[in-house]
Amino acid sequence: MNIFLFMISCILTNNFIFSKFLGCCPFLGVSSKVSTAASMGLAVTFVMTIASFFAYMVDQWLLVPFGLDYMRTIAFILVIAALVQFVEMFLKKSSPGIYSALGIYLPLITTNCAVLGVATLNVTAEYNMLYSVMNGFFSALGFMLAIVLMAGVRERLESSKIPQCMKGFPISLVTAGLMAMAFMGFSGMV
Amino acid sequence: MQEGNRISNLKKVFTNGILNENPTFRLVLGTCPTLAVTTSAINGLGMGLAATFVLLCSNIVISMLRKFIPDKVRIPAFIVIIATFVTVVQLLLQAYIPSLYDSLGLFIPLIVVNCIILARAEAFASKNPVVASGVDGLGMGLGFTLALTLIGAIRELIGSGTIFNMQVMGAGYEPMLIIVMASGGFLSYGLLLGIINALTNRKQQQKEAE
Amino acid sequence: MKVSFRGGVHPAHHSKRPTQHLPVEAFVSDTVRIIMSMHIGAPSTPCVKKGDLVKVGQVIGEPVGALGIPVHASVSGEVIAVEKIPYLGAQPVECVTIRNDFADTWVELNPLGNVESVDPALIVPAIKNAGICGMGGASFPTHIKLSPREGQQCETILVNGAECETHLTADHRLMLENSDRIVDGVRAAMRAVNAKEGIIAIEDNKPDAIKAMIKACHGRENVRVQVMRTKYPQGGEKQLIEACTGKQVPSGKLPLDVGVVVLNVGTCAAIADAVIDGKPLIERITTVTGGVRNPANLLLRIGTITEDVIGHCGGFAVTPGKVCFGGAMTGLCLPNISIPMAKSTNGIVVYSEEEAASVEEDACIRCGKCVSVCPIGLNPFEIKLAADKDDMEKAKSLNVMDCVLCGCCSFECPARRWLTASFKMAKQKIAAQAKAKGGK
Amino acid sequence: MSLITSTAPHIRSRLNTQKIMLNVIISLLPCALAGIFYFGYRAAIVMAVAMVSAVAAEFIWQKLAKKPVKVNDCSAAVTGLLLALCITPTAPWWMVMIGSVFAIIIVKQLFGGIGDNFLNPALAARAVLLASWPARMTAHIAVTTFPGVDVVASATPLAGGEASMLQLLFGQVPGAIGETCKIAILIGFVYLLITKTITFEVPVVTMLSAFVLSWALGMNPVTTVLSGGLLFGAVYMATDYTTSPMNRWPRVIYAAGIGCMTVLIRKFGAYPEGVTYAILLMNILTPLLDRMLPNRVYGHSRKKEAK
Repeated sequence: MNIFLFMISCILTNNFIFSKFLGCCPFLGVSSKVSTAASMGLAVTFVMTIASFFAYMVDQWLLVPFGLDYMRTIAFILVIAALVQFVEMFLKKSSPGIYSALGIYLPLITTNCAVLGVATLNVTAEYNMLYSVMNGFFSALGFMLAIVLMAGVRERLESSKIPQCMKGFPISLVTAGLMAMAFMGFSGMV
Repeated sequence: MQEGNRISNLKKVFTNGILNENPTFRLVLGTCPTLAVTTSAINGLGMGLAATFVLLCSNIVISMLRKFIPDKVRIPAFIVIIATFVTVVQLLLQAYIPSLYDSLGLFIPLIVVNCIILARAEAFASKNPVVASGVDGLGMGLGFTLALTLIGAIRELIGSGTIFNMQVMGAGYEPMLIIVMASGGFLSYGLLLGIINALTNRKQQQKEAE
Repeated sequence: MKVSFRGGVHPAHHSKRPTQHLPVEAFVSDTVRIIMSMHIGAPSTPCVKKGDLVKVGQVIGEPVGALGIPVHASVSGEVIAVEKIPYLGAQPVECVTIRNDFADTWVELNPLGNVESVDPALIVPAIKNAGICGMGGASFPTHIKLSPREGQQCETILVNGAECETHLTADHRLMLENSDRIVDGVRAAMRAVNAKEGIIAIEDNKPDAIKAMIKACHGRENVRVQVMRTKYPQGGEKQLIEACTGKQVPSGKLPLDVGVVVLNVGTCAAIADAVIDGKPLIERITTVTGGVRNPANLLLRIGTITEDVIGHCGGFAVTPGKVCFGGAMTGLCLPNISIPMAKSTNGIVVYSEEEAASVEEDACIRCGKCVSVCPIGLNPFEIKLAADKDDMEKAKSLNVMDCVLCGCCSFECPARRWLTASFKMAKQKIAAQAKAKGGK
Repeated sequence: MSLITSTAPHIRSRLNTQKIMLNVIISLLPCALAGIFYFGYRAAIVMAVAMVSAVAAEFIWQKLAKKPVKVNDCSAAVTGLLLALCITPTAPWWMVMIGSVFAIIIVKQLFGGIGDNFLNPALAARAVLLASWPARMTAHIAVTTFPGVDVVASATPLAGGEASMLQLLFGQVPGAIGETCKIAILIGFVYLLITKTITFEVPVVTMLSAFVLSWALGMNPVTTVLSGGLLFGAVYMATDYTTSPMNRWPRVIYAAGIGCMTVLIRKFGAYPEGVTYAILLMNILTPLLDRMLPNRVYGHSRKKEAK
């Protein structure tokens, strides 16, 4: 598949949030402000790209050769947890600037299903190393796009006269639903 | 007397998960599977039961091991325990209900990162005895299952005209397809949440009025 | 070429001016109440007492503080009261009431002579002694405007003849009837600060005034007329500078920081009177219009009571709902008609009860009209949301302090929201907070 | 004598919310009449059902939510009419009704009512109908000047049907009720401009960008701008106050985005008609655009603004 089309597919057409429901918890939880949403998006992009790479390596060089495919879920979640820890420590030492911006989001990412999701998807789709990493990166960009757009809309909703029973999660979900509907416009593009 | 107290306490723990702290409608946890698999009642039920199984087992095991797990590595340890049971569920479903396994797809391994399970491990099982933890897991799991089945049934009814694959709407019914699409998942979950909030708010107001 | 600024509104259906063609007539009432705080800055101290006989032009209030200017008796006669009276603000103000003896005896005046030959150093003190403050509405002491601080150099004297407000024709009539005096005043101001040019800016809906002023400028050094498009608030200080010079006054700075001093045409005429004849500011032209029987442009002695003015104009033609000093966009509402007019009162406008009926605020429809008309480039709807929530930090970060309270957003808002009113409140609140902080 | 005191200004412009909405309805009359002329009584029924159910939904919601009932601001009627005009004349009554109710309740009132919705209600409703009943929504009828013609599935020019330039201009092509007759839309546009209800930027930039991009992509630019709902969307949907940016540059970007996205969706996407989604997507982007490119404030330097 053409790389450009692959990118469009990951970011827009098969957006992680709007068509695959991966990463909905942070999408709903960390999207009340554009700035924090963007930081979260960056942190996720960072981890998802690296996780795709390591998960691929673990799968190809460890699980498959030893016939441990059924251990995939356990192996991947461990890889991700270790990775997040490592990234956190690494950032703390090497670039405190980035760490202070992204630090608080990193622990949340371990349980972000988008990361485990993309690692598992890469295996099921039988992507090679390049496509695995690209899938991780572009899908994360799609996640970031979604969460930043959502934050933009939610900042605006702050001053709206939303009925009491819809405040919080309900209206966020309806907003996401309407956004997903608009994203249907991209269907068939790839 | 004490025995009775214990049982009523357990009852409270059990119903707590189904009603007051329903993970889907009250705590809004585990949104990803909720949105993704509720395109039909049967999928919702299957997902809910799978999660219940994992929740029950992991709660029991974590509660048993709670004195032995060092505090520093407790989260990774919890995750490994959960992931083990998820793998068990995965293999069981693959072997015995392949159709459900296919339709739930990616979201079975993702039970690992379902916030409900980790949240219960951290908030309840790691602090309570085995029986209570088991009951809590069962209650939470059933609450999750009920919610998923309910959403699934509603979406299936509107979006396909059926419930549990049985034709409910008349033959002339033209299903509203968007409800079983991605966007419809968000919309129906959001609207249901809103309706439930409105109902509980009203109940509370009535209580306060009394 | 006609110049303009961005944003602004055309209150066209309200700007019919019935007094446009009426020549100025003088009206002197039998009592005047002269308040001591007609200018921005500390109120002057009354230096006469009850029973004193005063002449026209006699100082009755001594200046206080750096921004202080003296106040003069506008009629001759007996002082019948020196007291505090309620005025437009929250605090009562000191007021000297004089019963007119209609003898019009003047104090001895100190003319400096021709504006082109007078010693420039004498001009600013003469302006101060004449008690001149901005006559367009803001009432900032003029001698301060014409005293550049260290590092400031006034390049341009910009004369505001825009008269963009609704209803008012006082400046228009002044430009027609006293054009030479205005130019004299401009020259005096230019010489006082060594400015290179004088620009008299007039909106293009007053072609006769433009013609008269061009004629008056003929043969005068470096003074020209600049025609501007008719649009409100063309006469706002910041907008006028932007339109005529292309410069913007930086936020929180004064026009002098970009080398400009803006003077109203009325102020210029007063400067000319002060320099040429040595006459203090004791009278001004005021447009009386709206719901009165005979609208007019009146030459009024400072301190004339509103009730007398309205009586002179034939009384109310409608059941009065509001009586305001100034035009419809920025005018101040009078609590009652016993309030006397001041140096900056350019108009007295009467609104009927129907016109004054308060409008109900609707939900904002985010039409963006407030944004597109705001001459400052603010987002009024957003500031309003912040102000309604009493979030002053947010309002401040949205630059509410740059708001000039021109009223364009409120005028244009289809949901009839009270935008300007809430900005005024917000500005006062923030200023008070800053003051409280500074005081600690 | 007691006088009223209030803060200036003491006068207000004549245009209020209700008048603006009425202006929009008046400007839609040529389109509506053209629709009835070409598609017969069905078009009139669709419009009536849409407007009545939209107003009723708003009324009932405001009653139930114990809010002041403000249906007389006509905004619900506008939404209903816009929805009717952008769907096919063969739409069954229940579908039109669901669309109107969705637009008013879910897209508008749940977010707080007039001024608080972030998506264009009529377009969102159209997208819902299109996703739910795609066959119904694309069942177009051949144009007729006689009322009461049978339903004939017929391709719109975008879906491969043939049409001459004049037919496109006058709307003698199958399509949505109000979208086909470009002349009628232009008349409405001029009316909206004269009454200062909208400004010209958004429609003009939208059409221009669509023209340029389709040309660059080797499509027929004239057909592109004249076919489908692009013109209708650019004039009536993209200019919706609430869901379009307020600041000058964001408006231009927003409009250009709509034009380009429409062409891209038409060329590469699954839908023959991309305007609906293009506008909805740009609606979503609107808050961010306004936030990222604020107007320059008088007396503030550009540098500070960038902060």
